[in-house]
Amino acid sequence: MPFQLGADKLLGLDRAAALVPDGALVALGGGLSARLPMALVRELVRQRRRGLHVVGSAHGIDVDLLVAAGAIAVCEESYVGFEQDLGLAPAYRRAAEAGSVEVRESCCATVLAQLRAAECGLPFMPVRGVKGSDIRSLHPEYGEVTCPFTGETLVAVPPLCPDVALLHAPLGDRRGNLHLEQPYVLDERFAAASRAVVATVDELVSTDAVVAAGVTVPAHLVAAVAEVPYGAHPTSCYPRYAYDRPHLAEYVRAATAGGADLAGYLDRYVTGAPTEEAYRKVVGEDRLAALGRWSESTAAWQELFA
Amino acid sequence: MPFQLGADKLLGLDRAAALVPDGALVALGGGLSARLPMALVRELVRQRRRGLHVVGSAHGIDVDLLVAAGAIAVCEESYVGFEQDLGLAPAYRRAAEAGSVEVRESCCATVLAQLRAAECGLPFMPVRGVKGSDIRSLHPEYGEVTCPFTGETLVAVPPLCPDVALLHAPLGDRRGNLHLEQPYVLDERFAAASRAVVATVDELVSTDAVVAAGVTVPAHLVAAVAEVPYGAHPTSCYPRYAYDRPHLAEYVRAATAGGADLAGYLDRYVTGAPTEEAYRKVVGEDRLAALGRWSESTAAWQELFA
Amino acid sequence: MNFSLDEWFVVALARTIRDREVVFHGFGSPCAQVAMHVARHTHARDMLLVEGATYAVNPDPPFVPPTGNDLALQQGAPYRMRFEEFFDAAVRGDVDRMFLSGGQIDAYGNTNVTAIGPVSAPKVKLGGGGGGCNLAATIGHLTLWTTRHRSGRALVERCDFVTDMGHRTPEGSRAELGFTGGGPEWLVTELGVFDYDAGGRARLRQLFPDVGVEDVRAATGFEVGVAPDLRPVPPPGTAELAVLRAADPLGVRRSEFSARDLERTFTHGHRPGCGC
Amino acid sequence: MNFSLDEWFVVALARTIRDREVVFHGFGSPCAQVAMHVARHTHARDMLLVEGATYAVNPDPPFVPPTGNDLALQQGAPYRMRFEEFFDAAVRGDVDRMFLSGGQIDAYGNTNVTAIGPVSAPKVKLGGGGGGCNLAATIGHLTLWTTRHRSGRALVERCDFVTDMGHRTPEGSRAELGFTGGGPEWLVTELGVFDYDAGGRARLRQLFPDVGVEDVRAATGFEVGVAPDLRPVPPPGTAELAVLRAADPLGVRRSEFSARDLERTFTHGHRPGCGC
Repeated sequence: MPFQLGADKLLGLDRAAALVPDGALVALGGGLSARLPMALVRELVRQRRRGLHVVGSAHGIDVDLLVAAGAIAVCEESYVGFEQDLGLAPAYRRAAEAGSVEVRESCCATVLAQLRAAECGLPFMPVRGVKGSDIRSLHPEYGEVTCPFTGETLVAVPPLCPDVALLHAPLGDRRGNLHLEQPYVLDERFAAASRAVVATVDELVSTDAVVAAGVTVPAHLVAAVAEVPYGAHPTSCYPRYAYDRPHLAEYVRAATAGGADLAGYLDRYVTGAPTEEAYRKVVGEDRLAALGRWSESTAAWQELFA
Repeated sequence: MPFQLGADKLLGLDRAAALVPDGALVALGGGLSARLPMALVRELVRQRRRGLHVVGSAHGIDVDLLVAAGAIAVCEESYVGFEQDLGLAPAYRRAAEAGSVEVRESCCATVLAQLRAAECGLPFMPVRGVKGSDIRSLHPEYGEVTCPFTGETLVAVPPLCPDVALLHAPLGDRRGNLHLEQPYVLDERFAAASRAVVATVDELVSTDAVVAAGVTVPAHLVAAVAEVPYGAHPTSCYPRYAYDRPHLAEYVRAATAGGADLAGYLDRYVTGAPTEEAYRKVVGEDRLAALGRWSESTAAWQELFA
Repeated sequence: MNFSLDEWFVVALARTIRDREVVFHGFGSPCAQVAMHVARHTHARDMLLVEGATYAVNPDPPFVPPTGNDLALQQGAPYRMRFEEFFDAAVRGDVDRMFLSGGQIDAYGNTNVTAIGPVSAPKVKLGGGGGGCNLAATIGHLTLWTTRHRSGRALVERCDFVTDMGHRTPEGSRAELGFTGGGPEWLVTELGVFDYDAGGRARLRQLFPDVGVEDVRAATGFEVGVAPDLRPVPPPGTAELAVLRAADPLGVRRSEFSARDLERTFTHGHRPGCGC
Repeated sequence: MNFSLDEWFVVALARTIRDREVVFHGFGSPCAQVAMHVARHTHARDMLLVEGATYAVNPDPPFVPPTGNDLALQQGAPYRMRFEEFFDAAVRGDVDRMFLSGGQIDAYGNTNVTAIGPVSAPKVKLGGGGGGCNLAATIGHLTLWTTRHRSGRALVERCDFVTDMGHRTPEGSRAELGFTGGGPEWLVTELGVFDYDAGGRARLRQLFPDVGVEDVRAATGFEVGVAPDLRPVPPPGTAELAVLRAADPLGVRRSEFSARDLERTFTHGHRPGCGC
């Protein structure tokens, strides 16, 4: 919102990322290690963005990398980490423990209620839970409301209108129509509640091709779209590619060690790779192609994760 | 809600309709003259159902026929009629003017807010509009709530949990998975907010076939499903058949005349046609087949409506 | 060039749409429906057209059918909104214009589509308001219309029942009720075109050439203010008429007019200020 | 028949599921994830299984991958819920059971997945609670688990931070807060199985055979109540082990256990009360 009626929203990744100002309230699409807007994240790091306030559900390398690069001031995700497999998010954890990032940890269901308030043009939304949880102590902005029918007191949350939502999709057209595969996580809600959607797509196709695949996020909700093959790497973007577990492990090792190791990762894959073309070269086209072979057989799929 | 975990929910139309008790709060799926649950409506008339409280968005012959048969006590639709083309709903209008049906006319957006309250387990939902409209005078159950953040006073509406939602779909399986074509209107919301969903499908197919077409309403929200070809006739159920405008015109003429004409329609098409097989015979298989020819050409499609 | 009143009327409706607006019509509104397609293919090519009962975005229907919820109205649409998706967008203020009619329309643009006479025992029970009682509060601008002005029953001093709020009701003004939408901007009838003055009352701005101010006064239940620059309704352009006739081969728009008004035809040549 | 502790542990989790329940697990929970598939293919064939981060309904994954949001976990699912569709169902009370773990779990089943030490300056910043702080309020029953009981840091008298409410917090009991969900029903650890007494405190019900009550007391930060009918954990059945091994060929469940516990293996023959 408001609707974007332009017929051509195709931009280069640099100009697309430039639509995210320092200090912006940024919604990150995707979830865990799937469909995270990594090309935009890397470009924001290259452009030395600062003071971002990120919101979302359960995230991983997107938030951790932004924290590692010093781009985030406030983190309002419901989870940041690498699950049981690769463990805690090293840079996020370090920054939270050092107090260099403000942690306003939230809850998926609360974020959903806040996005719906924004989507419905309501000044607040009641929520059932939250009471009894210390999460509430991290959110002085929450209030209370009494039900006019039952007299019950519920936690009330304010609308959440991100300045920008960063989404990645396997397919899209230059008008901004995006096709996603499930789970959409919060991407549809972010698109409707945010002031602007900036998207990357693995492949730019005709409007007819997006319509044939199914339009998940319509053009009128999208402000800008950039074509970036493997734009979600090292996270997955099915049906095109599975996530790159060894790469995530490499990142977690570097970020855990910090210092020169982390600087080395950033230099090798982000700041020292001035474009996504360069990034793909460093990662290796063969490796990227291999991530697409999940569909060949269950054995091939399992091997990628072993 | 609650979820229905049975593996076989296939019933005959008579037993499916029997799940709607006298006096039930009934949500009607579809909208205007599209995908209305007409086979269930006719069966409810055959079973002499009484005292129903119907809720929905914009409806037509479904509500008018139930009113004509004396099945409805309270009508809470946002619109009942035949649009500019065939005009006011004759039986509904007559009953409303005579006071034999209680009119609690509502608004699509308010009904949506009430269904969402039910869907989210909330005891109320704030709404933006309604103030300034006399619609509010028809709803003493509405309240007010003050926003804890802005101090603004908003109308508050209670949750709407229909006892039964009656839906018609072109395709479904015996577990209750339903495929619908857009517009879904409120069918998805009804399915989640109602205590039970009773559905008819034009064709019963395998689960794989519904999955291939796309599951719109999942089995766990559906209590019963009956297979009734042309179960939405005389309204449309694309891609299978367009609406039967001449039949609607015939109904509107009979219902406007009332008395013997209306009784004649009911006898010919409903009470005198003890089953839907009989109904289809009276309507004529040729006529029904013709409604499927909309897709042959634009000319053929227009002819159906001329 | 020859054209009929119903065609001119639809073009007058179309011209209330500005380019790059997000525009919606309610169901049972063939004139508004056709007008939106006329606008989108003439002066408002970048508008976002939301088909009333299908929520299809920018469709190119092969024809306008007699019912508003038909697949024909979704043909060629790159996207179909969900019901809740449209209502949420409208309620949060992302829809710029809605076309709205009524059995009664009062001086402040309040509309009644619920009941003539007391709602508890109506003289006539009308169809109902659909989503209007919320949409009218938040959508940017409203274009009102009626094709029954001449009847004397359509434009009234006060509606028997206010289904959708205009600029002011006994409860107060839009501002006092905290509504974000601008309310009625235009009222198009088969006699002429009204806008709204600073006080929110309808004001006659344009007349069809076969109608006089006295005809309007005689047919109107409220006192008719007249704009100092009262002018004839600008005639339709050839492009507008061509799009209109192609969009509505079944002539569903004509179902809104009385037999008498359907007989009104006009001719004009190329004069200054002619749109064709 | 031979089996390892991680296998027995997962079977113990699976047995907390009743047939015809609607069951959900959070992400980063391989043991719970595998347990749900074991239950659905043995004693709870009519349960509705909602895959944690994909919201897929009753999938049959070819394998359980190391990440919770992967297409493998949607294979064979007739339906995938939307994010909001699942959360709405859970918040309105249509989900019967959720598996929940925590870096800290206290006597009342409150869990902490947010921070060890003061949240303003944590000693350890944990990952976060996902949707738990609302889900824990309304889902019918919670099965809690930890594989780090022995560490002495997992089961504590009081959580440094309560992310997800158990039976009682300083704010009050579930009833006092108006929560509709029943709260923690079981707590499964690598040492044994707890239920909850009338006061909402954890109570030891079952022990793994290589563990004694004193081991449990030594590892537990709160006073351990012991059920009068304390018994060994019933051994896994052959069917359960077969399903488990087929469902988790990559052994992702093992990532939750310490090296020491991964070495714990068991053998048993056919004795009364044996499930195999």
